[in-house]
Amino acid sequence: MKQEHTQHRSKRYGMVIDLDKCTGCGACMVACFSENNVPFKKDETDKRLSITWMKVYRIDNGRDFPNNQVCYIPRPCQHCAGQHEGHSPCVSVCPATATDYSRETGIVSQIYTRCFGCRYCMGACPYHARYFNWWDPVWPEGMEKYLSPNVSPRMRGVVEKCSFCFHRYQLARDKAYANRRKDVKEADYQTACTQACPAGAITFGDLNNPGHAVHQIVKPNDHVVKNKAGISIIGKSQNPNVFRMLERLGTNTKVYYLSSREWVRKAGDNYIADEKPEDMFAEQKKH
Amino acid sequence: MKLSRRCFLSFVVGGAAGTALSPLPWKLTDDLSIWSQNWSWTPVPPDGEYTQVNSTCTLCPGGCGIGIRKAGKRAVKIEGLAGHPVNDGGVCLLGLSGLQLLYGPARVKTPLKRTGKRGGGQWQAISWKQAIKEVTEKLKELRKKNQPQSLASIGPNGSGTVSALISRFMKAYGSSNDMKMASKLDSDEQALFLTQGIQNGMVGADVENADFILSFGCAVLDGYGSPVRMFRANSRWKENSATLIQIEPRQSNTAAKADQWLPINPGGEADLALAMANIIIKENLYNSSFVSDNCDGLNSFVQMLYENYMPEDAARRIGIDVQTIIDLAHRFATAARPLAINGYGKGQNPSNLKETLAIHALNALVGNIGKKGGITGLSAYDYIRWPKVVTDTVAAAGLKESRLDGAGTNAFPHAKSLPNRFFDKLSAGNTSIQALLVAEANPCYSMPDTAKIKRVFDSIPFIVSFSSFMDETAMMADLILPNHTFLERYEDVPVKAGLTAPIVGLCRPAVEPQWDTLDLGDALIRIAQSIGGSVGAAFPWKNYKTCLKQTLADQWKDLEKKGYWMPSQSLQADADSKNKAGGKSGRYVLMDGTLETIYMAQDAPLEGDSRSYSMLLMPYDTIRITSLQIGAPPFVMKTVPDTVLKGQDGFIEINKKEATEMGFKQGQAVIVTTPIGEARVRVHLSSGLAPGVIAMPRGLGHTAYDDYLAGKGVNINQLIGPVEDPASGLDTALGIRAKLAKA
Amino acid sequence: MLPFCFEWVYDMGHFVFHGGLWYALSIIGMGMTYCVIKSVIDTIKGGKGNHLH
Amino acid sequence: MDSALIPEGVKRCSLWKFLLALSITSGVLLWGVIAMLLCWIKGLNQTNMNDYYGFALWIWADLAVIALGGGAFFSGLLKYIIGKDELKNLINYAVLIGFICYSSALLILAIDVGQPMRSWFIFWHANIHSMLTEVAFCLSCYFAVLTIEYIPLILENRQINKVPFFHHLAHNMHGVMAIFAATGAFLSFFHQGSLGGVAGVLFGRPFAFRDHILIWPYTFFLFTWSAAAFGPCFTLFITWMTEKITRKKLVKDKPILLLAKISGWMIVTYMVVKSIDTWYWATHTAPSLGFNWEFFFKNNPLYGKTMLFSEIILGGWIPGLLLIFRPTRENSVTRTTAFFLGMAGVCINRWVMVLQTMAVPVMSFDSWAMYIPSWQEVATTILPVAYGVILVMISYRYLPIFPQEKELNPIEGSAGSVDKQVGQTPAGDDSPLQPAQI
Amino acid sequence: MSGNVEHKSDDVNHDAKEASSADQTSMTTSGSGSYILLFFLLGLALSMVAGWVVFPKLLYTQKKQPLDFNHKLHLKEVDSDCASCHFFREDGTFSGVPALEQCLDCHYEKLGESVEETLFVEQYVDKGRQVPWLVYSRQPDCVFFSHSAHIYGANLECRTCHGDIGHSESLKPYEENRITGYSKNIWGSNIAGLKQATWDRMKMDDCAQCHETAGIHDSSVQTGRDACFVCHK
Repeated sequence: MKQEHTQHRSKRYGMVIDLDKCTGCGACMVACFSENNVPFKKDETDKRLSITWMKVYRIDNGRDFPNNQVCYIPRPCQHCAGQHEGHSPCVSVCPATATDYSRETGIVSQIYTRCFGCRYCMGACPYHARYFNWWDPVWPEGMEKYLSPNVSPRMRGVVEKCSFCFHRYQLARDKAYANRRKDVKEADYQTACTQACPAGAITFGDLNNPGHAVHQIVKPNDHVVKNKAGISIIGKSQNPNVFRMLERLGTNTKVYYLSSREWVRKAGDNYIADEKPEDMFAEQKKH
Repeated sequence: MKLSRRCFLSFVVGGAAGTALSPLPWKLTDDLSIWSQNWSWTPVPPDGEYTQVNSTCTLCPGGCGIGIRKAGKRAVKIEGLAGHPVNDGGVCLLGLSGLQLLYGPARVKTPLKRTGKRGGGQWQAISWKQAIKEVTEKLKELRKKNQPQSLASIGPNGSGTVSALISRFMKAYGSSNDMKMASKLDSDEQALFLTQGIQNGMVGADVENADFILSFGCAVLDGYGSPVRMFRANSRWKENSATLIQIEPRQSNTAAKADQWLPINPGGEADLALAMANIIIKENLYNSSFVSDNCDGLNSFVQMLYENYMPEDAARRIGIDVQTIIDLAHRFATAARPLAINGYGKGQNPSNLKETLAIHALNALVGNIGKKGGITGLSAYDYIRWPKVVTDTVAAAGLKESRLDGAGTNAFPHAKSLPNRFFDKLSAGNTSIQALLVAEANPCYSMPDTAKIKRVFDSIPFIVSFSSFMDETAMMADLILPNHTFLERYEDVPVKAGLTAPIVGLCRPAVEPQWDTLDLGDALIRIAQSIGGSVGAAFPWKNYKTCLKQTLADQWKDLEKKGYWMPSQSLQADADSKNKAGGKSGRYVLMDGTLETIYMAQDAPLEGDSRSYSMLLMPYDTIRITSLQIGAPPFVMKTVPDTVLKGQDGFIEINKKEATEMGFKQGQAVIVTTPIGEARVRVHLSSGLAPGVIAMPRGLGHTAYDDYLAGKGVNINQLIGPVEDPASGLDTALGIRAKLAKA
Repeated sequence: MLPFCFEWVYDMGHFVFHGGLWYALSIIGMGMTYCVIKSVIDTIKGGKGNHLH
Repeated sequence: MDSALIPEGVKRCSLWKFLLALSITSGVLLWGVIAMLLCWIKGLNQTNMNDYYGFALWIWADLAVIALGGGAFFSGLLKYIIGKDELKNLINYAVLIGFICYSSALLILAIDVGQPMRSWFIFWHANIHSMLTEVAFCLSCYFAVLTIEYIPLILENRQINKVPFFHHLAHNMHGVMAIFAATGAFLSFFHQGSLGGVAGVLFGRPFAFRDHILIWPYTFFLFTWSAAAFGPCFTLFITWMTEKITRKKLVKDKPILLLAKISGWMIVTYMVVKSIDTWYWATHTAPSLGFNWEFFFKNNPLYGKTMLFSEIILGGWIPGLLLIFRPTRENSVTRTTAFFLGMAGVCINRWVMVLQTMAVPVMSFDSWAMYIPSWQEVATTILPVAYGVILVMISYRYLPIFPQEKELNPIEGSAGSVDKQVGQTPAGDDSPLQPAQI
Repeated sequence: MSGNVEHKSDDVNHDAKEASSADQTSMTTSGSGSYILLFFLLGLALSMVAGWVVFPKLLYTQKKQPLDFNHKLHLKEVDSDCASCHFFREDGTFSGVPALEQCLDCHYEKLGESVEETLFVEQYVDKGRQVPWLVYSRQPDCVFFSHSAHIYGANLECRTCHGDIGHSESLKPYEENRITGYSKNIWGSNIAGLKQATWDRMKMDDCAQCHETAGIHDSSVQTGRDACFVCHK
């Protein structure tokens, strides 16, 4: 089948973030801002109006002093595959094909010049990974000098989001072509947040490539499995400490998280009453 | 009538049909669509050849290697330098936003001369020639009056050539009032001298190789030491299942990520460390071979502990139960490679000497001195070997006058510089300072009791700032001689931030100077040369770069190539032996007369009485807000959570339960009052703070810089006054008593 | 929208949706054209339109 | 003065009164236009929308007016396709209301998008998988249909109708209206549905997400059904209001009761399905995604179970039952109450499907997001209301909207007496009622 | 319309009036018919002229290049074709239009006595200014074009997209679209957008067409063609 054929040759770029190592320092956020020409305003304290492709959430276990425990969760765009590859919550709803899913890389793209700002994709994304340019981006005089030529600055009225630093893939491909190589090396394509993270908490690479570190940590299941609710789960991690955010919804994200703490892993999804993460696939395990 | 209307209509219809058949509407639509996709006012970054300049970041004492990525002539991104011994590719958010400082609106773009009232922000742009002339004239005048000692300087707490040039200038000029901003390095240095006899020492902590880390309030994950290195160490601890225990009243990032968070009463670090020492010795858990071979004064140390630091008493004072202390002592002493580190927060403020000594003693008891995974007293390898300054008579006379801050006197024999005492003196009415040079420091913002500091500044007749940015201190200056930013200049960066081996990084220009600025070194050289005489003679270099090259001599090539230089072991040993005071070589003093006085002394009380001020206000450090002389750039401010800053309002953290009892709701406006001042803030109810403690971040409440920073939140230094550590003379305030009331 | 648009794909979805769109548009268009032409003819004929409604 | 334009055989208020009312409403309109221009010129930062509320008041207003405007397609369907000829007495007004609703919806959408100049990309670069594309296609086509249905009405103005071409055009368009109406009904079925689909396909938003039949989530069918059910309520309610304001009986009871009855049965059947859907969602869909249904109605200041109760019982079952039982249907108080409750019910439904969907935290550590619209949003939402009132005023005054008006309100004397009548109630005006002149 | 009796009688009345007026007009119809047609044709002709002739003239403004560069001459002088000046860097990025520094490799001193050379040396070399070339093939900022992929990867020739500019002796004027700000070359000299040669147009559809021919067109889930990020940034 065609699907199998493309899957065979395709890459699925993804990320695993070690929440034990993440210290919530915010370097990933700033690395992303400066890599991707993210605009800023004089007041960025209204976090619902603050463009942060990569956003670090602070969560706690809800207990009082001194039993409070804290974990930081960096959240880039999750690059969902959806129920069948490419059926991401946002890609499927964009009326103008401004956001797309690439079978070659598994990356969800956003074309700012195509987007006309209906914001349906933002409503569709449960991760709040999409941001709208409520204002025309303005850099204080002189500061536009640091803008990177590799990422196109956006205009007012369009949606933007993390692209897994796709321009770095483009540059890596250029480099590969120049060296008469076919493939992009793991080290040649790393996102800005991965590169900057002082704790080394982020691992990025091709989830389909067993040679890549991200594959080795995540150990994604090659087969699509169905959970209790009949939702297809693509690339389910076989590492017990690895989880994805809102996996139950079937978004099939390509950003994985690693934590040794159970309450953190449980915070990745919603559970009713006494459900446990491991119950989700109870029936499959019996087979 | 009818005819013409019909004809007209028919004409219009024909026109419409013709238009539709012509490319006009279609091409116009397409072009308008392209126009609407590419608004002319959306910047289009010009492309160019991609190159990278490797340099060293000087925005904090961490000394990370950075690579500045360029497109054509523009710097477009700062990245961590892979393979660099300090940070190996990682980089913090401040370093990443460095370009916003370079190209930012807060830059002082040309020499400025004050025209209006001081602090009024009215300036006249002047040429460098005139700027140098004005400084020179003033300084010459003071020397003419035989008052060279009335010139003071405030410089960075560093040990590179820039800091040395300032000191050299002061010496040649004839003033001993050469102030350096104080930090944890000062208290470390004093402790090293007292325990190991090391002069000019710095504490290296082999954090990477420790497996049980007891952090006494250090913001390990919020900018302590060399921040990126600490992050990396933390990751290594996680990989190796090492244990990190964080001791502090507030659940900081470090506490949040630690394996155990031990909230104790503020200021209880020394008590806890000494109580642990007590237990370790009593239960014979200490490393007896190391102690007997290397340590002096064990018996008197033990006696002192038994008299003053019994676990029960300490437990009461620090607010945890005895069993916790005992457990902690056991775990520490029995760990394979335990390590205790100290320095509250980022270590930007000095620590109490007693606390420092206590924690060093704890390390000594487990034989953790100069060992893998332990702490090492290093003496900075001093590569600056300039010819001695020859002073003229004016200078010689001036130098005979004692320092205003009393550093080096009998009261504080080991202190080098005590800026807090300097300002106290001036504030108390001393008018001996007629001129002040400020470089790479922002005392009007970062020293406690800013109102007082500003009053002092107001009273000094002539102030020159060398700041690259329009910061609070530059605002108070009469003349600003703007320095290049770190991306436009050369500088040697000796890293002292807790590394186990000394490293000297090279900061070098990534781009052409963006504005009419001048390297601080060059400015000093020019000023000295234009003063002439012996002052000029002390600065024989053509420019700063020549000076730097000559100073680093053999190492220059290496530095240029690699971007950093690690002095070889033999050089280090050489430095070590030179700096060791006679007789103490290789020994560790647990107790002697001086130490006893320190250990037995009462802690300096916090300002304010507990009756009218029921709570304790503590500043806290977070890596999301820069708090040293550099103001946070917009990107950094963008990461500040809305529980710390909302709009222009800063937040104060308070224990959730306590706040509820007091009737405060999340986000409510309150007035926080301390003996020093008051401020309007909003409350953030936290589950991570001990009751009775309230906390505010350092780094907010700037009044200068740009609209992206100024006026946001409250500068905690407005609320906190200095608390002088009687042992060191340093300001070691870790908080102040305070009260909260509804606004 | 049209087969020469970049986004066009020859698949069921496009046939159905764009088919529906063009179907509706053509009914509207043809209907209106019919009305206009017939009205023009009626007008020219001298307005002897039927009014049996 | 404008008597020549006023349909023959009916009385209208004096021109100055009409103009006064018109200018007051225009003031409101102007306020909305200013807000609209602000949004276009300065951008959407003028709103209180944010990255959590990409869809907010405007999208609700869109959904609501389209649901309420559903009376047009449904009565058209009943008249032209099913053959309920009685409804011809209501259809003009239904068409006018529909036209107002749909043009308003398009206007609001044009304000709502970040780059209005590029909004045609939704057609040109259409992504057919998107429910919004379907909405755009059908909405604009149906708006064209409504315009076509409205044009003959305009052409029937006394003066315009004198022009032979327009006279014929009106006539000919009436002749083929059934085809247009059928096309409109077909289109309306899809866009009402796809507006429901807009929320129902959001599989990242468990509050809105529903299982599918073919490519359409249940909300697709629920929305169509509810628009057909509640749209007539709105048409009838507005007719009632117009009657109250003009102090005239404009439509006979028979068509009103007929439409009310049909609407009642539509509501009741809708409520059966809606209740089943809600039950299935609460007990199956939501739990399978990890949510207890009560979660969606807790821990926030607005969205409680009262909301659910208001929507299903107060705004659903009660109006439905009031309309299917003859005594309550024939009693004008209970009937009108039912219309009002029904309208409120469908508006609440559209509100929760848009705004509650946005408000609900999905990530376990996220929090409820509340939102208060800015004045610009409110003004631009009121703008279409003012525009609608103006269009109704003008249409009522100059066009023969209500075929039964003349019969129900016979005028003594000749048609020329219209001029003399002073002190009549202004048409479509909401100024204090004047003594009726019947 | 209404089923009202009164109304009906009105209509009859109405019709009678209308009929008479229609009669009046019908007298002139035959006479004005030809006029109507004439005016129709006039409107048609004028708008066609406006659309096909006037509009293109108005749409573009001609700008002179700062220097008249002779590609043909340079091509003769250099060793390795276009790549002598328009070269790839080691990282695979393309240098595009040469910067002054590259020109200086040869023009460190004045070469020849031509007017353009004098202008070049005096205005740019001596003053150290970059030549503000107007680039015919400049694309919007949202476009990512990899020369590596096309030259190294697909072995395309320069002329496939850039035409025969390499053999021109003189630079044609830069025709800038007044609305978009982009060169006429992107759309092509034919106002209808028709193209004869591959280099006649450089719009997205042209890229897509070639990609389709080359068989690399299925990575996008939405369109089944190239994913957006292949050519966009």
